[in-house]
Amino acid sequence: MTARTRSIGVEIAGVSLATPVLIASGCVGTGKELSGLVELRRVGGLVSRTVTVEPREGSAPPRIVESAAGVVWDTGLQNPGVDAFVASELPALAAASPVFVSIAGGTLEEYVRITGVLQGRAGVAAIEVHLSGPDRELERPVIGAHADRLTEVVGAVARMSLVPVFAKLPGGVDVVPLAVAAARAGASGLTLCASPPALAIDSVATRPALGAANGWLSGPALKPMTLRAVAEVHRALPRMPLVASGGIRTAADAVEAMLAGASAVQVGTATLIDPTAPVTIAKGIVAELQRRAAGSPAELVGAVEIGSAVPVQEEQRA
Amino acid sequence: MTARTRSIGVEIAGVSLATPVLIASGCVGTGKELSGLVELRRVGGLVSRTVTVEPREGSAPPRIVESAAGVVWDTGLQNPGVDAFVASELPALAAASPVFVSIAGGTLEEYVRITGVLQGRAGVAAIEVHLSGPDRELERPVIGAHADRLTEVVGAVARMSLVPVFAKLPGGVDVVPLAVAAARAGASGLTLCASPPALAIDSVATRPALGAANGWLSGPALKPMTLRAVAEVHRALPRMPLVASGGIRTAADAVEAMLAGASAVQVGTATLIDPTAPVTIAKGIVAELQRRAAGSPAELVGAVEIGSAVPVQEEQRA
Amino acid sequence: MKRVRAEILSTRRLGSYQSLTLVAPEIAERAKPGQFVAVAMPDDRDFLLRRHLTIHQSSRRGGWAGTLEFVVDPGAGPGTAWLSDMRAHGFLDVIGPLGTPFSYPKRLTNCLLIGEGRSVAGLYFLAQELVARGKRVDMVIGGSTLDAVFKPIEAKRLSQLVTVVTDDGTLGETGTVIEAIEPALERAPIEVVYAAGKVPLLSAVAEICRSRKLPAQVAVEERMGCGYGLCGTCAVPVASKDGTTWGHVRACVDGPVFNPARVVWDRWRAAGAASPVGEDAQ
Amino acid sequence: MKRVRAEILSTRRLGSYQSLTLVAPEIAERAKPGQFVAVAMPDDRDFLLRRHLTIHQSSRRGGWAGTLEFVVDPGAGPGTAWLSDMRAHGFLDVIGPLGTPFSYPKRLTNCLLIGEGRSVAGLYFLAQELVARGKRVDMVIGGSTLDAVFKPIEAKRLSQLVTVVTDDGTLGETGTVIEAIEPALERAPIEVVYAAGKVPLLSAVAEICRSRKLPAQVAVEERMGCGYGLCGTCAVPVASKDGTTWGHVRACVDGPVFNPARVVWDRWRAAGAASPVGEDAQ
Ligand SMILES: Cc1cc2nc3c(=O)[nH]c(=O)nc-3n(C[C@H](O)[C@H](O)[C@H](O)COP(=O)(O)OP(=O)(O)OC[C@H]3O[C@@H](n4cnc5c(N)ncnc54)[C@H](O)[C@@H]3O)c2cc1C
Ligand SMILES: Cc1cc2nc3c(=O)[nH]c(=O)nc-3n(C[C@H](O)[C@H](O)[C@H](O)COP(=O)(O)OP(=O)(O)OC[C@H]3O[C@@H](n4cnc5c(N)ncnc54)[C@H](O)[C@@H]3O)c2cc1C
Ligand SMILES: Cc1cc2nc3c(=O)[nH]c(=O)nc-3n(C[C@H](O)[C@H](O)[C@H](O)COP(=O)(O)O)c2cc1C
Ligand SMILES: Cc1cc2nc3c(=O)[nH]c(=O)nc-3n(C[C@H](O)[C@H](O)[C@H](O)COP(=O)(O)O)c2cc1C
Ligand code: FES
Ligand code: FES
Repeated sequence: MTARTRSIGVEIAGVSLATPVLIASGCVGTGKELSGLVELRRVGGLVSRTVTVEPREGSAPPRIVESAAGVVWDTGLQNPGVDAFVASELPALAAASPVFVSIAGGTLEEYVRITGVLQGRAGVAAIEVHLSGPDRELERPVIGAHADRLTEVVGAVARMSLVPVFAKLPGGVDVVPLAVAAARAGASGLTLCASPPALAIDSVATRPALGAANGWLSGPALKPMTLRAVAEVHRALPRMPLVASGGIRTAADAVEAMLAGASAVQVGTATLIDPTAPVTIAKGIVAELQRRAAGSPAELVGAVEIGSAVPVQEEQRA
Repeated sequence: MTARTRSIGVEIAGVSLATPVLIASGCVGTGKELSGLVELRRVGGLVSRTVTVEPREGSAPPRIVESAAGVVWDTGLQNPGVDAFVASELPALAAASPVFVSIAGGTLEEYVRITGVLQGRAGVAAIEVHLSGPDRELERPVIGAHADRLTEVVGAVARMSLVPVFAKLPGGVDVVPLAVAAARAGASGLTLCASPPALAIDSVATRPALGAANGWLSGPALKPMTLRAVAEVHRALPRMPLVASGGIRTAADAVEAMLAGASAVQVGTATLIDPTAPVTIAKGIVAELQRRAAGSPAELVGAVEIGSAVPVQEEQRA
Repeated sequence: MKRVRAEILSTRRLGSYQSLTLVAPEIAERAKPGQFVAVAMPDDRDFLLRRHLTIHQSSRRGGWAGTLEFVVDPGAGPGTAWLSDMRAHGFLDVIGPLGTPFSYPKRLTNCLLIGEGRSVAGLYFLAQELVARGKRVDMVIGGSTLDAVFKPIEAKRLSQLVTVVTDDGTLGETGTVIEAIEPALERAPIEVVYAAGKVPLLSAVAEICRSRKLPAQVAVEERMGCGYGLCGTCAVPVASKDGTTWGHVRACVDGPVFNPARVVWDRWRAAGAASPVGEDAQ
Repeated sequence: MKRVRAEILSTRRLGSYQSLTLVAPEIAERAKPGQFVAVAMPDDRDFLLRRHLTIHQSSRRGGWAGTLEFVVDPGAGPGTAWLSDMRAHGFLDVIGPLGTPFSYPKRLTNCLLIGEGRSVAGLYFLAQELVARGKRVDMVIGGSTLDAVFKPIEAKRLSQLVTVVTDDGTLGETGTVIEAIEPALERAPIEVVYAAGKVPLLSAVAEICRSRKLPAQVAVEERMGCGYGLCGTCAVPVASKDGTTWGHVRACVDGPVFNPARVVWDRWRAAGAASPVGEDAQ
């Protein structure tokens, strides 16, 4: 077709990635597993499992069940704690690919402490702030669902961090105010969106299907919501780098996310099903760029526009 | 098994339904179409298409495209206006089954005017308040996404209405505050939840796949989110009648929704695919009640419990 | 309208299309040209909606009595691919016949039938019924290439004058169906026009028939959520009788056959229906 | 671990199970007893995850060299139903071998292998390897009914003393596998115990072996998101070496074979793993 598309390397909020395809948090293992499964140099980056100040044993099994075109999961954010993570997982992950370290806390102080441990640490390309967990201080179920609290948490992490900070927004029917709050608080980029809260029921046993009872929804089922969130936020904040997460399985999905306004995508569930999916997707993006005679992935970003934020009466629209 | 399960009639917020299975708004036609497709006396109720004060031509086609285990749609709430609806559609619908009239407005006054037209009108068994549209007064994209505004709108409708009022909540990561607001404002029941905002992209044409650009997600993809919303709200408001909507396709889905806390379910997309689905589901609920030797659907409601509202540390949970 | 579990009697490849014949007497005995059926997809797929398929043949009499035939373009997407892979003796969940059929002219005699791609399939059923009523049928049919012209021999059998066009000249004349319409109208004293296809073709037919004051009927396609009037997703913009206002009507129950003079083509085309489906919709 | 597109050489019904033999030399030459493969589902389904299947046979040598066999319970759900419907010469996307295999005793000789339902399938591969290493193998196998006892003849062929039990007495003794363990331990000087099955069986094995101070290994099953260590969903609660603390480890890489003395069975069972899967899991 054309020789123009040489590389699909992207720079997002100052982080250089070999491709715009990252593997999502919770789907990258501990650093040892991926190398036997996928050509890591063709993966844009790895988002670590979410780490907390203290080690967490995580939730009771079962931790994953299927739903229509999705999975409902809860690991209870099992992780060895930030110190052990830095010592035993980060080096292997960082040797493979740029690492976005995902961090979570139940209090402002916990976010601050983790960021302190990561500050200036070799191998941390960026921080992704997980904001879907409970707020133990304000006793709210989702710490990042309120613009005020989001500003506090993201602001504190962004002020301390020496690397770019991505806020992984919890989603919802109107994600723009949260995106604006995160941007004002100093986020360098946004991941849109976290898995929404979900529940699977085992009706034969008359109990929740997961050991943790509650879970989160991931997988292809989410794509239309992801695209909408990306498009809305891109319209509101056209210069903010956006990473689409939720339902990206194929190169076509990734291209759609980029057309909606994402500079990069994360692939979670699809990586679990097919560890080579991130590489296949990256190759497919190259093919799509060639088809469009586009020089770089950036040319796709935001090429599809949606209407105005507050929809007008349909008579005007028609 | 047992002769105990005679009828699956339910009374919800004072409305008697032959079965706990309603057909969802936007999926019931204009009153003429259903009778040839399904045994209407075995359907619990019909939620009318959403009506507005003035007629709406609705959005440009295409109005529906598929996504993974879902559909993305936007009709722009095409409807003939409340007056024409009452004259030409309501009688045929009401002759078939109890009708929940779905109403929407872009201002408080519009909700009030529609409720006025419906007040005391024969054939209106209940009102379902659609709250997912834009707020033209406060210039917000989703009128029902803010507890204050929800209180105002639902309160106004509930004060005027002579029949039970159901608030169809827009959903989101934490639906409980909205549910509490609607309950305080006088809603007799809640429909959980409306279709979430979505976008489908035609990447070949490089434009939104729907004529309206933006759309809403419906179908099986939603079920885990629906179950979670129902369970959360049932825990917070155990006596509030809940109607599950979103992803109910089979009797097993309906039973799960009831176990989570719903007194009835709505079937939308599944009715479009198979107009007999609501009846098949009702029959399946009977079979399940017999299997459990349960006397009435009410015995299922809320039988599965989820954990506490603000999740505790996993050490305590494990 | 009936819902039946219909056995597939046979399935065969015809050029780039797949033609399925079903045993569905309840539907076949009611079906009229221009109507369609809605076929359910398997339960466990990640695509949900029924597929809507124009009735290509429906036999009330003779050796094929009680059968129904439709034609799919296997390359369109997952639904038509699945249908094309179905074997004889498999079963389909079918609802039909659906929609408002073509009506036959009472007094007028000379009919021109215009179609392109797989949309031609529905026109043969119409041609048969017209011929059975003593009408004269001419046809203009086309496709991107030889394989994409549906049953050209059948067209010859059923009609007087047939124009076949392909984009690449592999069959008939090189050109588009639109270009071939005016010459066909010149060749015979056409009184009524019927057409089936995509918006660009149908709007061109509308314009030609308007300027020549010819009565016409066109069978449209628009994406459908149901096919039986429940969801209002199959919107087609149609002008009021006096032309002063317009409104969206439902292709599935108010159509799919419309008077092209009433359809507000510019509005529809602007909405993005320009390339709804077909072998070259890509 | 390899990912291969493997042709199905043959598929056959065995009682209530379906056994599939694949051509997968890259996996077969590495596979060890206790390991499993992860098989991809078709792209267009509404269920997504790979299905994890214990390796029943893997042939490095002889006429079947390069083949791999696994056994599914077609009634378990959509994935196993799809696998059971696959025909010979179809292809599967398979990743394997996965997981930590059983280890063989160095000095001890007399082994008892315990299994129930389709989990018995994995034990024959183990029995073969033990016999090849000069060990003595006894077996206790069972199922709900005759059809649910997997290849009892094979058990007889591979082992010295075999106890077969069924819930309904249609084959062997009436009773449960758990009840048959103690008698089997009385009948022969067993030194090592291996087991595969569900949590209730395996926790009973753990308890018996603890009280008798017998070394044991059990192959567990827990719901898996991947099968290769990426997602941490396959959690099994395991005690630290000194028994003072515990943690969740991954069944897919740290297991599926565990020392039952280290698994915190009560915690696992409480979590809801009591009836994970199988012909009688409902
Ligand atoms: C009244 C009517 C009659 C039809 N008759 C036939 C027929 O005889 N043979 C045939 O092959 N197809 C026919 N179609 C179109 C057919 O329903 C779609 O081609 C089919 O749904 C495509 O499904 P798919 O899964 O193969 O591809 P999808 O991936 O679902 O769609 C492929 C392409 O088809 C378009 N499309 C999808 N659904 C429709 C639809 N309902 N109407 C128009 N375009 C659509 C999409 O824009 C897309 O470009 C008809 C449609 C209507 C409304
Ligand atoms: C290490 C391992 C080895 C296995 N070996 C075999 C085997 O040799 N043959 C076989 O038929 N099955 C085996 N399984 C279980 C198999 O993966 C599931 O039975 C299968 O996924 C069921 O899929 P389904 O679509 O048929 O049913 P689903 O509807 O997905 O599940 C049916 C039932 O199986 C249970 N289940 C689902 N997935 C798993 C899982 N990964 N582990 C345990 N239970 C599960 C569910 O709780 C449900 O009750 C194994 C599982 C693991 C983890
Ligand atoms: C098993 C599993 C574990 C996950 N763990 C985490 C996690 O620890 N932290 C996090 O932020 N997201 C986690 N996620 C969410 C993913 O990062 C991703 O945002 C989500 O799955 C949606 O993307 P997908 O549809 O590509 O899977 C997890 C997802 C899955 C399926
Ligand atoms: C084509 C279509 C049209 C709809 N129209 C309306 C509507 O007018 N008002 C409304 O409140 N909901 C409307 N809905 C949403 C449904 O009522 C229902 O809440 C939603 O589809 C989720 O349920 P389901 O998964 O059973 O379809 C519509 C849904 C579809 C698919
Ligand atoms: S397709 Fe549903 S009304 Fe026409
Ligand atoms: S199944 Fe994913 S880590 Fe074990």
